[in-house]
Amino acid sequence: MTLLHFELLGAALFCLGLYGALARRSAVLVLMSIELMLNGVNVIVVAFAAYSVRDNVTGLVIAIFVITIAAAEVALAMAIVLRLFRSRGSVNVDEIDALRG
Amino acid sequence: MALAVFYVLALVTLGGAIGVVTTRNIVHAALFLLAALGGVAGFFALLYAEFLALAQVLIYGGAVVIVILFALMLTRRGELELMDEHKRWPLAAAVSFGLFAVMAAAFTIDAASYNAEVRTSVSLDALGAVLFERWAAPFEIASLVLLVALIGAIVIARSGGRDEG
Amino acid sequence: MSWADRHALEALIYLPMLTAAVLVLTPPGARRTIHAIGVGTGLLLLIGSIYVFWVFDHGAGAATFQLTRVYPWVEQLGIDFRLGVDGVGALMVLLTGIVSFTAAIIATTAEREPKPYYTLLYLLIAGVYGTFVSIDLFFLFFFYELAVVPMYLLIAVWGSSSKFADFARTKEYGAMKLVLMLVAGSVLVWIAIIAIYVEAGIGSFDILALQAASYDGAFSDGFQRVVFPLAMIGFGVLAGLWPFHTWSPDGHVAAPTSVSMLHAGVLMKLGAFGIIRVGMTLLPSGMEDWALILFVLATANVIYGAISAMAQTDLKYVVGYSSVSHMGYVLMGIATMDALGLTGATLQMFSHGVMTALFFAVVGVIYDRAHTRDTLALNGLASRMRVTTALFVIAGLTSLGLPGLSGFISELLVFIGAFRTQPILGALGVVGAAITAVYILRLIARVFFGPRSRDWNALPDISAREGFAAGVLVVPIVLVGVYPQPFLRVIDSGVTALLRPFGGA
Amino acid sequence: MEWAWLIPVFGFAAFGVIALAGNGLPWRGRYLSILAIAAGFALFWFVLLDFIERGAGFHRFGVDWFETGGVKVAWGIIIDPLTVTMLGLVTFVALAVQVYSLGYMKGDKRIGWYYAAHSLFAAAMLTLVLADNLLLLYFAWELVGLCSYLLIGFWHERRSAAEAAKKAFITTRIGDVGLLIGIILLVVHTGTFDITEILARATNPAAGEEMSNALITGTALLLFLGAMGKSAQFPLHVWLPDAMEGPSPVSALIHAATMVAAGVFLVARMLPLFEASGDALAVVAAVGLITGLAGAALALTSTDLKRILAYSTMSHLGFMMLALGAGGFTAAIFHLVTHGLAKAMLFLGAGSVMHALDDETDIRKMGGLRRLMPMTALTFTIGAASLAGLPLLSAFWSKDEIILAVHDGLHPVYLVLLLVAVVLSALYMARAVRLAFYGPLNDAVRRAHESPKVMTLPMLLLASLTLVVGFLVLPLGGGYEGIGAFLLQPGEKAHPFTLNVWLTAASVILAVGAFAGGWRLYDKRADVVTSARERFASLHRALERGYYLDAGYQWVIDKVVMRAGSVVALFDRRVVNDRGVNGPGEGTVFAGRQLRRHVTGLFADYGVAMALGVLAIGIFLWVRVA
Repeated sequence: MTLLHFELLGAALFCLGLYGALARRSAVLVLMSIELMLNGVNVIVVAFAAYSVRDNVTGLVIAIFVITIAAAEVALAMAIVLRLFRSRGSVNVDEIDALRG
Repeated sequence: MALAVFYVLALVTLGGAIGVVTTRNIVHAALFLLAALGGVAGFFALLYAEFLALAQVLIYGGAVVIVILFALMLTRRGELELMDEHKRWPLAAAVSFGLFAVMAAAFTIDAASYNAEVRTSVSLDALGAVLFERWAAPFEIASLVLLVALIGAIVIARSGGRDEG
Repeated sequence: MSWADRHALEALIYLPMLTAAVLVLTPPGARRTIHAIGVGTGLLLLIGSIYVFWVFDHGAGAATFQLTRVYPWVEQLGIDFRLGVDGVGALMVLLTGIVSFTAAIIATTAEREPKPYYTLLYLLIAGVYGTFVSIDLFFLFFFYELAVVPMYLLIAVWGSSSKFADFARTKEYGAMKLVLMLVAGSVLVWIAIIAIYVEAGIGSFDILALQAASYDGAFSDGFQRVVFPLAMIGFGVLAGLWPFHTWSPDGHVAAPTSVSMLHAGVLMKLGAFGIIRVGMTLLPSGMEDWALILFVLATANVIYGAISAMAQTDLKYVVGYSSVSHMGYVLMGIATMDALGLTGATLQMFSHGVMTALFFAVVGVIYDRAHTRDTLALNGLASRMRVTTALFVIAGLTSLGLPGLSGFISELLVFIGAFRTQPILGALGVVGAAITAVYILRLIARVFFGPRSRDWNALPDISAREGFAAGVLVVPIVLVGVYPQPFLRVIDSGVTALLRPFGGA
Repeated sequence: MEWAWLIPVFGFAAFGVIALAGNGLPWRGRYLSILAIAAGFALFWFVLLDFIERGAGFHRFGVDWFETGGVKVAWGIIIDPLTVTMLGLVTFVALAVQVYSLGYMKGDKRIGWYYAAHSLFAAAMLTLVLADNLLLLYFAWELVGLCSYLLIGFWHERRSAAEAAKKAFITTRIGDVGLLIGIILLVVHTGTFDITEILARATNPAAGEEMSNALITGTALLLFLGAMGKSAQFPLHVWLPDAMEGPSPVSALIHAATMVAAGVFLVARMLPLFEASGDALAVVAAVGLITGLAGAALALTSTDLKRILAYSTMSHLGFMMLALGAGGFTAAIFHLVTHGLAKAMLFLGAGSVMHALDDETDIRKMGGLRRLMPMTALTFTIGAASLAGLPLLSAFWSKDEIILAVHDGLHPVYLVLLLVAVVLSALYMARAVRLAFYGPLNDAVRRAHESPKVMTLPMLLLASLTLVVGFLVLPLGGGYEGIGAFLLQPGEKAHPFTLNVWLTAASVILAVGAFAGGWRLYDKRADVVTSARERFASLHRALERGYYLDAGYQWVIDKVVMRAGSVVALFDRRVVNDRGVNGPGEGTVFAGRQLRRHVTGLFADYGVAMALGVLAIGIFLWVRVA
């Protein structure tokens, strides 16, 4: 079980998350996909920490921080989704284009 | 033996991820997410990052998925909404796959150069020491961020009523 | 160099700026004081300009650039506030003085809120003086821009729209087009200046140093062949060079009287002056390569301007197009690169400047009284507005090159120069003069002579103040026409210096 | 003689004072102007005497005017036989006309301006005659054109006067373009404006500076183009008949004696240049002949008294050009003088007729004025007879000289056509005099009365001169061997007065016969005239309307020139302006609008864009690394 496995897995997770974020119509699902992407990154980072020769702590610390920030992010995102739902009646991503040029 | 565990966990995680991304039913998506996050926690364990595995399960499994579920319930109208991809999903798929291919290629090309077999673990007190010495400042800031996010979430969610009109 | 000599040129720049500043402070209500300041400064500028022209030593031995003054500004880049004036410059300073003074007088009669009007006007004049006297490329461009920008406000706010059967020209359109095209032109000039500065590599913007560098081959022929058209077209836009001239009729028509006097009278000469100062002095071989094309375009200017003037029904449009046509002579004179041609071009700049100022002044007077510039409606004004008619006829005769008035001498010299280099194009130029005669005389016969329709019965003649301003303009026209020697001596010293790189033809 | 340049200065000064002082002067400047021209005339006599006493020849005086770019220009005067003769003619006629105008223009409120323009004209004409360099000559040439513009358009309230003035100035201006180009070409090749040097350079050039024949012919023809414009030669003659819109004294001075003679004067002054080129002279002669015939024919059909005189002027100018073409310098200039005097007097006569009949000029309405205006009738008849070529009158001698010159210099066909012209001119003169002054008294003119003394006196003076001047041809002793010896081209040998009996006899018979025939024809046999008119109806109408030339020019102006003007103006507005200038403007706005469309606001699109960006960077780095 080499570093490569973890890297590939992390990348796979990240790309699946990306696809989810780009393709799904519901804002909530987009958020979930973002969570997946973050976890993908975490896997790679922790893998590097584990397999690294010199410094195998920093990776972990970064992972911790990623998790904390992810948690905060979900909280905020959900609040926004709620507001969106209340004012628009739906959370379909396609309808949210107030910033159209 | 570890490899076998790795593959099982990989199966679980990727299956969950694919589930989140493709399922029609949102609640299933939430459960798939739970599975995927659980898989990731397993990986942390494999990499001897026990504290992280625990944190992962605790925070993601416990808090995040629950919040998502609440949001799902609040934003649903009657029956489960059937959400399918919007019309330009093939482009997204192509882009994601392309990105994956590039990343995979990048990793595999020079995998040999630093592909070590040995995994070293980090004792908890070592991790704690590092966390509170070198990384003390970011740690405090992280806590601040959490606080702000908390207050922000409340303000946004609560004030919905007032400026509705 | 007496005190006055040292500070003459600076005064010509600082004074208008000072006036602008003072005017900003004066309360808007005090119309009389504003008019007094306006005309007073105009007078001072005129005296200053005459002094500069008078004290300019045109003797054989005199230096090319006189009354020079240097204030180091940005050493690292080699930009310093360097003033100096040569034969051509001195004459242009005189022209600016005369036209500014008369424009200031005319401005008193017509404008709504005089305060901002005069402030912008004097900014414009400061820019013009700056360009004629600064011999530092950077400052030349700086003042060149300063002279263009106030035009927008002056035209857009105080201008006058004109409505025609098949097209309308609002003043905003005129103003916007004028300033946009001039700024576009100055972009080209800016590229040329930077190219010259970098290529010379002597790290200074001083024209004399650059000229020395260009003598001993700092600029390769290839470089000059590429950069010269930039300067030619860039300055050509302001000089009304043929394909880029469309802003001139629209802009002048939309502009209020005193602004179009200043603009057509002086600003268009800035363009031609620029071609001489940047093009000929610094890029001689580029000039030689492009001279024929400039010549052809200039001839197009003359013929094209004259013919389209013939078809105009609006009085100011006719004058606008005639300016395009006369600037054609200036450009043709420059393109001949011949001693006589160049002298003729410089004299034509002066004579056309004064003449167009007179033209616009008189047209302004008519517009003030008859509130229309449509030549089909106006007729038989001579019987009521006797002095105005006389002034218009004088301006008209100068434009068609009647001997005894300034137009003839300058056009003659340009033609002689032209015949020495390109006889066919020269002949076309003379034909252009004939066409000018046709449209001017048709205009005079229809608008001034002939029976008067009822509604022009109550037209008051020109007022004393406007009459005085027009009189001041007539003096140089007749003086240059009858005895041009003092003017020619000054120009000659400038021209011989300019033509040295071309083997002093 | 050195002070000869003072003569024009009087005129310029008078103009300056009257124009500036305006109505402040006593009698509004009339007498000041007359004083100026009288002084000029007096000075002429001094110059003449000094000229004769110093030996008729060639004298030059000059002062520098301006010098630039290697070309020196000076104000200088030439005193030679040609100048002196012209000085005399111009000053005398101008004086006579200005005195006459006192009566004619009495009561006109802008008389001050009239006299100002008059003195300016006289001064300009005198400068033209005296000028020693082409630039000063062109200077005066244009000024003369300007004065004719101002004086023709004197009553500018009248639309016809304004148009006539404009037409005159533009037509002469077109001729002047040729003159200017000619002068410039000469200057470019010889480096100086000075006439004598140019002529020397043209006739016997120094080694290096031969002027190519093409150049000489070219410049000569260009100068002739200018002369054609000013002297109303065919086809640039259209402005002369319309110039009658101006007051009659103006026509007398400008369109009879002086201005129109400027063209002939120019050709005479530059004759060596023309002779050097050979075929240029042929052109001059040809144009002269055509104009002579055309003018005479037009005069025959015209009914307006002043237009008849105008066409007759055109015809006689043609004869002068013909004489010059034949190399008869003396004949041409002598005819110029005699014609000038006679024609001025005829115009003054026409003026007094108009004055009496308050501007009636149609000769069909006149008749038998002899009884009511004896003085005018007498002088008019003398003038008409002289120009018709009746023997012993002045124009007869000069016409005889011209016939002689043409006989020697040109192909016989010119001589025959010239004699035809002589017949025609006799005919129309007889017609004019007979219909206007003799025969039964036409009741329409019953109210006519003789003009005041101040008008008839100058006419009498001119009439007496037309009688006397003719005899100058003969050697009258006292060192004076006839006009041939006095009026010489610089450098030409005097040729004594010769009389070719046959030619003179032939011309006398023709002239007298035609005159008498014409007289009788228009007297009783009115029917013959009307029948002749029907038979040649189309020819008649053509003649009446000046060979449709006038209409032709107008058509060209309206259709071609104006159309070109509007097309160019339209092109300028549509293409250069809307496309060239607004084009880029609108283009940028359009481009801006296109660019905005990609900002969809949808999160997904941005995500894709970001991903693509990362992808591209990845590939790029990968390619560079690999």
